[in-house]
Amino acid sequence: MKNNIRVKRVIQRCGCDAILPLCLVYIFYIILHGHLSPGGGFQGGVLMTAVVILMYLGHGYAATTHALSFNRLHGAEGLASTAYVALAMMGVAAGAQFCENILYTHGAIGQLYSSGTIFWMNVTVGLKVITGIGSITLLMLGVLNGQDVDNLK
Amino acid sequence: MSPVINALSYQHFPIYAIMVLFLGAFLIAVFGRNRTARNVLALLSITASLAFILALIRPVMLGGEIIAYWLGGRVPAGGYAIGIALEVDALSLFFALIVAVAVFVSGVYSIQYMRHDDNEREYYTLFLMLAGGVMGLVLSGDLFNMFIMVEVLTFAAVALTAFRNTATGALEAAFKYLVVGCIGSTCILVGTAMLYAQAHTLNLAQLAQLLPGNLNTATKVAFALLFVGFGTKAFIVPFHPLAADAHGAAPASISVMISGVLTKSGIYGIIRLTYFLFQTMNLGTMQFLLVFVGSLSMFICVTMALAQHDFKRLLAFHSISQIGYVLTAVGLCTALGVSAGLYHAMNHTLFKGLLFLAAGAVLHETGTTDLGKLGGLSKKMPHTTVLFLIGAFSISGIPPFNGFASKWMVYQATYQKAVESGNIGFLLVTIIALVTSVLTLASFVKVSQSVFFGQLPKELEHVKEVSFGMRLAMGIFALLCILTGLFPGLVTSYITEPAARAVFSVAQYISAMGFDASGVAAESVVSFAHVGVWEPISWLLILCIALLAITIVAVASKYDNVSQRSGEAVDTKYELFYGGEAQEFSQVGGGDLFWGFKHNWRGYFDFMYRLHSGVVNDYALWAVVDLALVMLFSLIVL
Amino acid sequence: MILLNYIASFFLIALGLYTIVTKHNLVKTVIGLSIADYGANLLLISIGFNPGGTAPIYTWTELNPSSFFVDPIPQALTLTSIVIGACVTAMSLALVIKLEEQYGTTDTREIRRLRG
Amino acid sequence: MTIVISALQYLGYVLIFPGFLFCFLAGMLLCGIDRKLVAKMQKRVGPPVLQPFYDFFKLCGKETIVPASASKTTFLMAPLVGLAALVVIQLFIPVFSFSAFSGMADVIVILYLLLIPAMSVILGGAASGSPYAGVGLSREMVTIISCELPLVLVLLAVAKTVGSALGTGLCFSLSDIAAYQAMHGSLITKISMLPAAVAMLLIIPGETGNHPFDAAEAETEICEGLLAEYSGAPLGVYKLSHAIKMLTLTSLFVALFLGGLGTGFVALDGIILFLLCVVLTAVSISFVHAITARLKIEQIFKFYWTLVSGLALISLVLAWYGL
Repeated sequence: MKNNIRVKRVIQRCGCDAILPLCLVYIFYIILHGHLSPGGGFQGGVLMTAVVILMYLGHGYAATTHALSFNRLHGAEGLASTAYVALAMMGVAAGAQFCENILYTHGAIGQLYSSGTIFWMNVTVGLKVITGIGSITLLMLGVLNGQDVDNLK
Repeated sequence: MSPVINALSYQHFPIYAIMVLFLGAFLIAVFGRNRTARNVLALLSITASLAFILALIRPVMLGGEIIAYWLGGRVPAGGYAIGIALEVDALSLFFALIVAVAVFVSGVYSIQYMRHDDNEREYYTLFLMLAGGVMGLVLSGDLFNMFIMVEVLTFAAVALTAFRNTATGALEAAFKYLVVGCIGSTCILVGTAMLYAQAHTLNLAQLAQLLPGNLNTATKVAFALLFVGFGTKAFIVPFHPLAADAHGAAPASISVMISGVLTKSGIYGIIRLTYFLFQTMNLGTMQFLLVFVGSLSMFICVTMALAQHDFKRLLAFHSISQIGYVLTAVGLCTALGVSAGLYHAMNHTLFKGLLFLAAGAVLHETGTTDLGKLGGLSKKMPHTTVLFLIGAFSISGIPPFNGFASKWMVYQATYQKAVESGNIGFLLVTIIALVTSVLTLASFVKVSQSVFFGQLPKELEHVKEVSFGMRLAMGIFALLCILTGLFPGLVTSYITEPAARAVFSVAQYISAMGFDASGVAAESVVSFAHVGVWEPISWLLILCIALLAITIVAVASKYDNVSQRSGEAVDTKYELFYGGEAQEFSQVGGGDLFWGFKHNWRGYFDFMYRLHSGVVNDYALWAVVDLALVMLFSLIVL
Repeated sequence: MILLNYIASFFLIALGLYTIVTKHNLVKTVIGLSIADYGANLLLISIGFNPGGTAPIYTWTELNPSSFFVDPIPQALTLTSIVIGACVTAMSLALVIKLEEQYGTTDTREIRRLRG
Repeated sequence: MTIVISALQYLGYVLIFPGFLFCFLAGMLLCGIDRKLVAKMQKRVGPPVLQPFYDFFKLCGKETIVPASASKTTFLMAPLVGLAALVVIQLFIPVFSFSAFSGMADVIVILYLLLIPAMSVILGGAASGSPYAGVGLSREMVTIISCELPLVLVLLAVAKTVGSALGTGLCFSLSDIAAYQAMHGSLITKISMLPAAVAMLLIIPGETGNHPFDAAEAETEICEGLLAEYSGAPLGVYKLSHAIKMLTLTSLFVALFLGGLGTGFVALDGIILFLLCVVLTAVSISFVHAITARLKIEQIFKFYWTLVSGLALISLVLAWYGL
């Protein structure tokens, strides 16, 4: 569909800029409270889609790819997965089983940092999903913009 | 116990074997930009995985121990499994061994083979994810974990099939595979959910304790769903067209993984499902199902292979044909049958891997796998030719290669079963198996004539032998093909018989996880007695003596009084005989080499050609129909 | 009430399979896959449902002897399955885009270079 | 010391009887007798019985020409491997109660070992690069496929018959089959085995590639097909292999159906075996050769998979129900 009417994007942009920080805070809230309330790494992470799309709507494709480098996201995703495996291996290193919760000494039930390894695992999963979903969304936006996605950097 | 000693205890090795593969994948995603780092990481992780699996042979295969490993130390509470478990018995380890070896060789091959592709980082990430997925599947003791791993490996396999997405049909094959593979995965998921609803556990051992004897409609439907789900992973009929598409389009190293490793995961799932979860293999009808599907795969795929014009596609059909042997033998529910089936599964990975790698080498050097365009490569690629011939002889069951050793056991097992049960149907299976074998030989004669022998087309004059790394990978497979063929006694007694014994000791499997196995019949007496005799070493010795004698006589009588054209000297006696006509390029080969055979079966071949229409809807329809039939079967029979 | 869930889930699965089998458009095939997947998810979540159960989270305030949980395992499984479903959709859509580029059509009846 | 003696003994088995020397002499004689018989049946004089020997030694003295387009190693090694494999098969087939190495392989193995000589011809021909060889290869392979099904059925029928008589259910071992026949008389006396024996007689010319099933070599159309480019000693070796194959298949027939006629003296048994082979050759190869014209390849396939397989199947079903 050809758009004949020129729109001033300032309203869109202001709206996005207003919501974007809230969205990001919400993501981190959900990830960090994964062990306390419904939610967790994945549920928080998928909200990244919304963030990427908001950025795209407000600032356009070029600005989005400038802010979120595809390669950096890719690298961070690998790091997050590696960190997850490392956390799981800590169980073995401490003389117990793989994935064993060995940091479970701090905090009382209901506190933010109260679940030991699980907290950190949530964080790594969150990071992994943020980056993963983020790069998928970026790719799709790239396709939408007729970019050569095969060589996206 | 100090943490270090704990960390080195072999109890942890299964999870290590899985995790090093995934870790390698993740690290390559981070550091894989550099070629050296990438290759080192990939090689390290596959070698480590292989080493961990090999280290497990002693306690598990030879010691008969069953490793029960609860992730996070969540041992069962109140008689219910609450954690995720790995459970490694000899059967799991057997398949893990196959996987580890195939992954290792395929990885070694990839380094040279994929050198000219871009996006190598993604390739290795996906490759290791695929390997990790299969490894996780076979070592897992948890049904839902198996589903996850099935998804991981399907995903990686689909992505890798489409990896060379500019090649003809790669995307198409990937899409078809994705659609039908996802139908299969959904089947597994729904089946798992229904079993959970009935038994409130996902642990395989506990399911094996609870399910038999408590079958109701829901669990029967779940059986059908799981069977079809794992069937799609093993590509048994009616899912064989997908295998053909996927193998043909994927890079050769991935074809090795798909045919040697992915199909095994499906077979593993079916064994776990029928022998362990439902323990219905003692039913004659259940044996009928497996043997029927196996024989059908065996025969349909070998005839389809005879009609193919593409090297890799032909190999793909053969792959499923051999899987048919495995399924048939496993479905017999005799110790010899299971042992033979597992032996053949192992051999299948070896020789099929070798053949796919040889096809990859041809593709790498010539840029095509079309049988009609190749020819005469034996002069240009002598090593590849020899390696290919070893693979071809193995798969067609020429003594003393490994295919013969296992096929021979399959025949013994089927015929023995026929005699024991008095059922003439099993006799038919023996005959089908023997005929399939010679048809396999025929199609490999076709390949060797069309690709390696005959005349060299002009376009292929520049072809060179492949690099050492690729030949090394093929050499490993070839060596294993010969060794496992020459020492069938060692292989059966140390590898396949412990695994086959594990198949028949469900009670130990359950109690090793800490559940009550009193309701399950204890291990029955298992006998691996053969009827026939076959001593490959003695045979080879005699053959060598005879060959030596003949050669001595031949040399003495000037057999080597050979004249071949040297240099540019022109003498018409060295030209081929053309009945007096002018010499011109005339290669006899290609897809229709055996028209004398096909002519008699033209109705059948036409029908099959129309059936394999290539439309994804048709394949999906086959899946749905298969699901409906198996569901009907299980509702009536179980 | 829960029976309706079961019926609906199997209806969704059947609908998804029907879509895959009968529709000749690649995108519709992908939609069919998703529908079947949603059906499976609905089935999973219904299995874990306990009428009157609370959320399976262990905190001081809400816990009293008479309260009981819904089964948390199917919820975890559903979550996993949703993730996988999302990945399948993303992957298959990517393939559809590429197929459309290469073949110039999204009709499955014309995308059949590999056959026989 | 005993090891050395037994090693020498086994070496003697391999090289002299029933190995190489026996194969060479008996096979060539068989071939000569066959040619003479065919000639007599066609009212020709025919070559002398020793003609194959003359041919062989003459070929050995000739120059071996390797075509420029051939793969030399495969081209030259294939005949030797095929010959060695044939000699080994002959070792595995018991001579009545005497069996040199029969304890090492059973009938299924024999079935597969028979593929090796065929493979050697096929690969050797393919390696020459000749289009005639390509056509010959296609026909040879189809002939092998054709013979395989009836041969399988025959072997299974014998295995079942002997097995149910011995009480083990099935018996694949050739020495057990020989022992059973030594005790209970030849299998051919059983009615259920008659169709199988007839089928086996029809299989022999197909397996050896004799007239009328010699579409693969058809001299008049495709110039001996696979052997088109062979000359000199390798060609001689192939001719020898062909002769030995006749001996092997006929003695396999003897082992399967005519066991129990032996006397217990190895030398005498060898002569009896040879005489039986001559009779069988006369019946199944020479006679059929003399009265038929060459079949087309699809006709060969049809003939074996319908008529011959049908005969063998009747036998198998009869054996299955214990008749």
